[in-house]
Amino acid sequence: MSQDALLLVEGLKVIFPTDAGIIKAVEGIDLAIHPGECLALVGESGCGKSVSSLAILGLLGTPPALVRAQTIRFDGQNLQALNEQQMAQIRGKDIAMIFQDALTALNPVMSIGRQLDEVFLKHCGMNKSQAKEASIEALRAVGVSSPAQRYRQFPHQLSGGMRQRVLIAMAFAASPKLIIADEPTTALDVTIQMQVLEELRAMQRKSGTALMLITHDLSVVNYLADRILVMYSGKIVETGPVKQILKRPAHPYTEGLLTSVPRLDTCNTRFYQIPDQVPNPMNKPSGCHFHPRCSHAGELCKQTVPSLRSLSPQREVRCHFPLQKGEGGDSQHA
Amino acid sequence: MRKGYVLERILYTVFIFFIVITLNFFIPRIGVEDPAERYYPPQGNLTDTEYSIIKQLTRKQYGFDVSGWQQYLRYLSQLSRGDLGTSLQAGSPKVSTLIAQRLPWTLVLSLSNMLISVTLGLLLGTSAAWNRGKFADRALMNASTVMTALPAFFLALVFSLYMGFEWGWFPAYTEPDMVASFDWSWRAIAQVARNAALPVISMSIGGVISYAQGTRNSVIAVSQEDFITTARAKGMSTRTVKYRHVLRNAMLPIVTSLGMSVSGLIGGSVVIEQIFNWNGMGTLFLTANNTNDYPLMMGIMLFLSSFALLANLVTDLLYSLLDPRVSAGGGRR
Amino acid sequence: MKRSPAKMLAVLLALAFLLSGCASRFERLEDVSSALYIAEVASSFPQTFMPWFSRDGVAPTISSMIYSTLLSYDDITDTYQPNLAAEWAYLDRQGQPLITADGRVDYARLEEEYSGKDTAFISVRFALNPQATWSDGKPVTVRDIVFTFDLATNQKRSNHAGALVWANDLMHKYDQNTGRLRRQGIYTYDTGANEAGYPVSEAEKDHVFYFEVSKVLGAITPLVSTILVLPEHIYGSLVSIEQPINNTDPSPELRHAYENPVGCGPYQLDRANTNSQEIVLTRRADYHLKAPDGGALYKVDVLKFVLFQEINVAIYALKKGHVDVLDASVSANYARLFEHEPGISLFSAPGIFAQTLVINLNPPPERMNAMREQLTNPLLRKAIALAIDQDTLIGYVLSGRGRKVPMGLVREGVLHNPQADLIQGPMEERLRQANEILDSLYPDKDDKGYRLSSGSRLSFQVLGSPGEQDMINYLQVLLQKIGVEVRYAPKGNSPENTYLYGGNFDMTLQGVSFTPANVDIMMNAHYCNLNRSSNYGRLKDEQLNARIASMRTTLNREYKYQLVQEIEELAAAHYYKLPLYCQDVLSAARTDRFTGWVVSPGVGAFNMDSLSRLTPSGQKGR
Amino acid sequence: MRTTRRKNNLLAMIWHHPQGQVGLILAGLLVFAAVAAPWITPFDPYDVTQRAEKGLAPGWPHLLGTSISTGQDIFSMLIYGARVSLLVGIVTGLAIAFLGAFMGILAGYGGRFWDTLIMRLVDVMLVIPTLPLTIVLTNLFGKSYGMIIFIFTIFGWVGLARVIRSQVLVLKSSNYIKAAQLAGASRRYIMFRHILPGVSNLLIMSTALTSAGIMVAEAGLSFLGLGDPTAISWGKMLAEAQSGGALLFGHWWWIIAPGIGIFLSVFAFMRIGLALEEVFNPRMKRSGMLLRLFKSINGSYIQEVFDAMDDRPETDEAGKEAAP
Repeated sequence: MSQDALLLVEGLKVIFPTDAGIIKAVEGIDLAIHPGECLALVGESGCGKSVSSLAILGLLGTPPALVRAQTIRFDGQNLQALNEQQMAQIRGKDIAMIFQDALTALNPVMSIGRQLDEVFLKHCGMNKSQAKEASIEALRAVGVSSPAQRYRQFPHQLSGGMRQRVLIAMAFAASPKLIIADEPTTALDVTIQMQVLEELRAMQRKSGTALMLITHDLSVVNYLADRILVMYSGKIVETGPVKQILKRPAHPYTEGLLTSVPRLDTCNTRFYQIPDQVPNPMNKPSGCHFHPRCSHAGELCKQTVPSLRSLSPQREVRCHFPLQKGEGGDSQHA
Repeated sequence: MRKGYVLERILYTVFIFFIVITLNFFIPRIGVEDPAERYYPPQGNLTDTEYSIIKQLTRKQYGFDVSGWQQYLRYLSQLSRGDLGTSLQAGSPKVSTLIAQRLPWTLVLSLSNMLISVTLGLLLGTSAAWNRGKFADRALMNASTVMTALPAFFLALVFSLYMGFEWGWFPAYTEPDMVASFDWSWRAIAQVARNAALPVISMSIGGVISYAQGTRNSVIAVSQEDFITTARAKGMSTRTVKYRHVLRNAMLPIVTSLGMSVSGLIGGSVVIEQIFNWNGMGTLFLTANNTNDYPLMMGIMLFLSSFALLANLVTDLLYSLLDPRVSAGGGRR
Repeated sequence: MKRSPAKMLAVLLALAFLLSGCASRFERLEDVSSALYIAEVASSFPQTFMPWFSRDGVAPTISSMIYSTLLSYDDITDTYQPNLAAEWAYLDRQGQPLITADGRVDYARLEEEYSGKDTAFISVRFALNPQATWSDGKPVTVRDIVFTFDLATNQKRSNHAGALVWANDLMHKYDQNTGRLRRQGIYTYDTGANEAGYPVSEAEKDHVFYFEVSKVLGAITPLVSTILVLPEHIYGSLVSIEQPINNTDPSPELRHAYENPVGCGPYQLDRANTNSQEIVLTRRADYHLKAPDGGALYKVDVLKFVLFQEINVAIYALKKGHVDVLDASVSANYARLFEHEPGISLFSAPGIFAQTLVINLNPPPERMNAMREQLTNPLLRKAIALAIDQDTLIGYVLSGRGRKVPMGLVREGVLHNPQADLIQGPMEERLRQANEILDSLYPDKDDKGYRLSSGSRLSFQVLGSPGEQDMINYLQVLLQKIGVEVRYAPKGNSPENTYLYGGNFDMTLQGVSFTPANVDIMMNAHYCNLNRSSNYGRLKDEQLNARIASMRTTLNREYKYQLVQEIEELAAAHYYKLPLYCQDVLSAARTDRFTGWVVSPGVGAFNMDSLSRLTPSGQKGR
Repeated sequence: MRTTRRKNNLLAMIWHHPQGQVGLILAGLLVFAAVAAPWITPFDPYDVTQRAEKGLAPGWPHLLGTSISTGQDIFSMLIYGARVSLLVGIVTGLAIAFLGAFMGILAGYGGRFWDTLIMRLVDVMLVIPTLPLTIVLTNLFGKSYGMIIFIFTIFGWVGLARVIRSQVLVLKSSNYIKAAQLAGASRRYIMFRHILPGVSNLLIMSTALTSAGIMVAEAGLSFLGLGDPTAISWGKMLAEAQSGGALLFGHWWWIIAPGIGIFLSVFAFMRIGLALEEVFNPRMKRSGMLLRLFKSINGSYIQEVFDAMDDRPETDEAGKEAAP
C-alpha cells in the first residue's frame, strides 16, 4: 500500500529549541497520499499540521527548527537525501503549496503577474512572453476576471478571494502531482470560501492532482477530502475515510471537533466548545496529551501514552477508550 | 492615481515649506524688540549722538524700520528672488554666496560618509543576515552595541590623536591650502582624500554599523514573511529568493532611513567639521553663531530645512516607486 | 565567499586612504623664496579690504599693510614717525611751525600759543612724502587726503564707518541730517588754503595741506595714526549719500573696489593667489619708505597669511613647519611645547592690558539690591582690593607668565604714578587690614565669612566668559580668606545678555590699557562716560570728571601727564577697577628660514619691526 | 492587570535578562558615582585650591592625570561628569516619554482634528535642522541644562509620538477597546484605562533608549560649548581637552577618560532598553542566543528528545503494524 503512495512520510518529528525550553511541534507522524487523492490534515491551530507540511517540503528553517524523519518519500524519491537545489526543482513543479493568508503570502512589491511568471519560467522552460501568456491563462482558469489587467496589478489591489485564486493558479501552474493547501479558505468570507473551494475542487478534478488539505474546518474537509488525519498536539489521533469519521468519530477529540461545528440540521443554540486550550507545546501533559480536556479520560490516560490502534483496515485511533469499536465503523463503511 | 500622489506630496511639501519659512522668520525675532540692542557693533567710546545714529542705521539694516507685517512680506519677496540675506561679515557677503562656497566641502564629507555607510552597511548587514547566528553576525551585533554608544566626535578625537598626531598617517587638521589650491588635479584630489580620511572614517563607523544593523534586522524580518515561504515553495532558487524577494522588500525601511540621512547630510557634520577644522557648512554655522551673525545663521537654517524637505519629498516619491502600496493610499508611516 | 565583496571594498578603501596619505607635502618646506608664512587664527578671512570696514580678526592687520596712515605713532616713547606725511608741525598763530631745535614738537610753545581763549582750534601743517604712490602707480596727493578725511567726518556718506569716532577732533564738520558741510577744517591749495591764511605755493600744491583740530593735545594722534588714507581716484566717483562707503549692499563697482584694494602701504594684495584660506601680499618695490641704507624697509618679499580656525591647529602647523610664525599669542600652558623644539623660538613680551576686577558701585535704581548696595561702600571695595594677591593669581592662572599691576593701572612709562599704588605691604598685613575693615562693617561673622544684618552671607557674582571661569575661581579662593564670597556667573555672548551696560551685575572682569595715545579717550571711557562705554560699574565722581576733562583739554603736555597721574591716584582711591595681573604676550616663530625676530610690549613675533629686521637664515627648511 | 503586575517586577525582569543585568549594574554604578561623587573622588574638581600642577600624566594621586589648561584632577572630573549626563539623560527621557505619550495618544485617539494637527507638526519638526536650531535657541535663551532638557524634549517627542500613535491605532481597532466603547465607557476612561496601559511597555522601553540617545546628544552639545558653562560634564571635558591641547601634547588620558564615561552611560541605558524590548516582545529575541542554545545542548540530549516522542516500545510495535 505504501509502495504506490505518491507521498509517504514516516516518523516525522519536528522540535524547536528555544531559550525557555524545547517546543515539540510534531511528535512522529506517518502519512501517505496516493495519486489523485485528497487527504485532509485536521486539527486545532498549533497542533503541528502546518509545521508538518512545511517540514515535508523542507521549508522549515533549520535553525530554528530541527527535523527528523524515518522516511519522506515522494514519487519514489527520498526527499531527505536531496540538497536545497534539488528540492527547489521539486517544489512548485511536483509539489506545490497554497497558503492561508494570500495577502501575506504574496510579495507585496511584485505584480502578481511577475510572481506567477516565476513558476513558469523556472519549471516550464518558457521564455518571458510565453510565461506571461501562460500566467494570464492560469489566472483565467481559476476564474479571475479580466486576467490581462490583473496580471499587472499588485496584491494589495486585489480582493481577498482574488488573491486566493491567484495562489491557487500559482500552485496549479506547473501541473504538480501534489498540492499542499494550508488552510486555503480560512481568511476568506464564507461566500467567497465556497467559490474558492469550488475552484480548488474543479482544478483538482481536472488535473488529477493529489491534494493535502490542511484545515481545522470540518465542513471544508467534508466538501473536498477523501481521507482524514486528525492531529492533536503533534500526534495523529485518528485516521480514516472522511465519511466514516465524520459520522462516527472514534477519538473524543474528533468528536469534540465535530460537535463544535455549527450545523444547520441540529438546533443547538450554543456551540460546543472543547474545554481549555491546546496544551503548551513546551510542557505537554503526561500520558495522552488530550486527557486534561477529555471527558472520558481515566487514570490510564494520565500515565500511559496510547498508541495508534487499528479499528478497521482503514481506520486507526490513538485512544485508550475509543468511542467506536472497529466493527461498527466497518459495517457502516461496508 | 500615481500622479495624484505625486501632486499631493509636492503640495504638502510646499505647505510645510511655508511653515518653515514663517518659523524661520519669527525665531530670530523672539525677544528682540530692538535689533540695535542686540547687534550693534563693537563697543567704542561713542557719544550719545553717535550711538543714536548707529541704532538707527542698525534698525534699518535689519529691516526693523517698518512694521512686523511689512517685514514679513519683505522677507518673503526677498526669498522669492532667491536672496537669503546678507551676512554681517566684513564686506557684507551674500549668505547664498557663503553657502555656495562651503557646501561642496561639506558634501565631500557627508556624501563619502553616506556612500561608505550605505554600501558597507548593506553588504555587512545582508551577509550577517544570511549567516544569521554565525560568527560574522554575532561580531556585527556585538560591534553595533558597542559602537552606537561611542559618539562620532569622541572617535574623531581619538583618531585625530592617534592617526593624526601620534602616527601621522593622515593630517590631524585639514591642511590650510586644501581648499585654496584645489584645481581638480589628481594631486589636489588626493589631498582632499587624505584630509577627508579621518573625518569620514570617524563619521562613517557609526553609519556603517547602524545601516548594517538596520539591514540585518530588516532582511531577517522579511525572510520570515509568508511570501518568502511562498517563493521557496514555488521552487525559486535560494539566490532568486534572496535577491529578488527578500532584498527588494528589505530595502524599503532602508530607503526611509537613507532619506533621513540625506536630510541630515549637510547639517550632520557640524561637530566633526569643528574637530578637524574642516571648512564646511558646520564651521560656517558655528562661526556665524560665535559672531552673532544672525542673518547668516537663519539663512543657513532655511537652506538646511529646505534641503531636508526636498530630501523627504524625494524619499517619499522614491519609496512609492519601490512600494506600490504607498501611492495607493495610506502612507508609509 | 559571501562576504568577499564587503571585504574587498573595505580593503580598497583602506588602500585608497593610505595611498593618499603618502602624497603629503607642504608648500612652505619647499619654498626657497623670501616668503613668510603667517598663521592667523580666525574663523574666516575677509574677502574685501576696505580699510574702514572691520576692526575684527585679520582685517586690520591686512589693511594696515596695504594702506598707510599719515604718521606712525609710538605708544611707549610718545613720538611720531613719518609715513605718508614726510613732515608735520603744529603752527603758531603766524603760521610758523612749533618745533624745537632738535626737530621735536615744541609742546611748551604750543601751550603758550594756544592756551588763550581767543581761538577755537589749532592749525597743523602736513607735507606729504612726494615719493608716496598708490599701488596702481598714481601718486598720493592732497586730494586723497581731503577725500579721506572729508568722508570720515560726513556720516551721510561714510555710514558708521570706523573712522567716524577717530575723526571727531577734526574741525571739519558736516550736518548730520542734511549731509551738508557746516564748517571747513581741511585746507589745500585747491580748497582755499591761501585764502584762509595757510600759505601753499604752487610747487607744493599736491603735497601740503592744513588741518584745523580741536584745541586738545589728544586730537592729532588718532587722526594721523589710525585713519588709513583712501585713494580718491578709486572711491571718489563711487561714494555718495545714496551709496555710502561703509555699505551693507554696495554697488558692483564699489564691491569691486573693496575686493581689489589700491593702497599706499608697503605691501599690495596679490589677488591671483588670495582666496578664502590664504591672503597673499607682495612687497611694493616703489614703497616710499626705505631702510637707512637705502634698501627696502621690509625684508620679506611675500607675506602669506594662512587661516586656521583654532589656535591648536595653528600651533600644530607651526610645529609641523607649515608656517613660519604665529600671529596670535600663545597660552602659557603651551610654553612647554616649544621649549625643546629645535627651530622654534618662544618670545615673551610684556603685556599692555591690565586685567581688572570691575565692581559695580553705582547700579541704576532698578538694578539695585542688598548685595550691590554693599558694594557702594568704598571700604568694602578696599577690603576686597587688599585681599587680591596678584602673585598668587599670576602663579596659578598665568603659570608665572605675567606681571603685577599697580592700583593706578599704568605699569610703566611717562604715565606711571607710583603714588597711585595705594595698596602695598606683605599679604598677611593686608589681610589683617581687610578683616579689620570688614569687622567694623559687618559685626555678624562666622567661620565661613561675614553676614549682612539681614542674615544673608556677603556674596557676589563675577560675570565672566567661560575662559575666565578659572581665574574667577582663584579669586574666590583669595576672597574666601577674608570671608567674602564671590562666584562665577557666565555672561552671554552678545552684548544684550552680558548685562554690562545695564549695570545688571555685581562684578566683572575687564582689560584696561592706558597709553599716551589713548589716555584722552580711554580715561573718559573708563571713569566718566556712563553711556555704553567701558565704565561698566558707572563710576561717578565730579572731581575725577573735572580732572579728566582738563586733562583732555590742556595743551601742556607735562601738565597733562601730571593730571593723568593724579587721575590714577583719584581713580585708585575709589577701589573701582582692581588690578589682577598683566599677562605677558607669548609668541612663537620658526627660525629655520628667517632669523631676527623681535618683540615689543603687547606685540608678538609677527610685527612690522620684525619684518624690517628679518634675514633669511640661509638654510632650507627641514 | 497583566501590565501592572509586570511593572512591579520590572527591575527583576531586566535583572534576569543577561544583557539587562549588565546594563543595570553599570547604571547602578554610574548613579552611585553621581550621587557619591564628593565622597569617592580624591579631589574636588570645582575647588581651585585642590588643583595640581598642570598637565600631569596618570599616576598617584592623580589617577588619570591633570588637565593642561587648569590642573584639575581628571579622574575626579570623570566621576563628577556622571551627574550631568545622568540628570540630563534621565530627566529628558522621562519628559519625552510624557510628551510623546500625550501627543501620540492624542493623535491616535483624539480624533481627526488632533491627528492632523499633530502629524503636521511632526512633519515640520522632522524638517527643522535640530542642532543648528538648538545652537540658535541656547544663544537666545542662555546656556543651562534646563534649556538643553527643554530643547531636547521639544525635538525628541516627535519620533516617540509617531510610534505611540500607530500603536494606539492598532489598539483602537482591537476588540477589547471596541467592547469597552460599546459598553459605553467614556473616551477619557478608555484612554487612561486601556490605551495608556497598552502603550506603557513601549513607553518604558523607549524612555531607556531615549535616555541613552540624549546622553550622546548632551555630550555633543556640551562639546560644542552649549551646555552649562559652570558644570563639569563629559562633553565639556572633551571640548576642553581639544581646545586645551590634549592632542598637541598627546595626553590621551584626557580624551579617553570622558569618552569612557559617555560610553558607559550610553551603553548601560541601551542595554536596559534593549533588554526591556526583548522582555516585552519575546519575538524580538536575538537569534544568536538561540544558536548558542543549539550548541550548548549536546546532540545526545536532542536525540533523547526525539526518541522520547516515539510510542513506548511495547505499544510501538502495535502502532507500526497498524499503520496503513
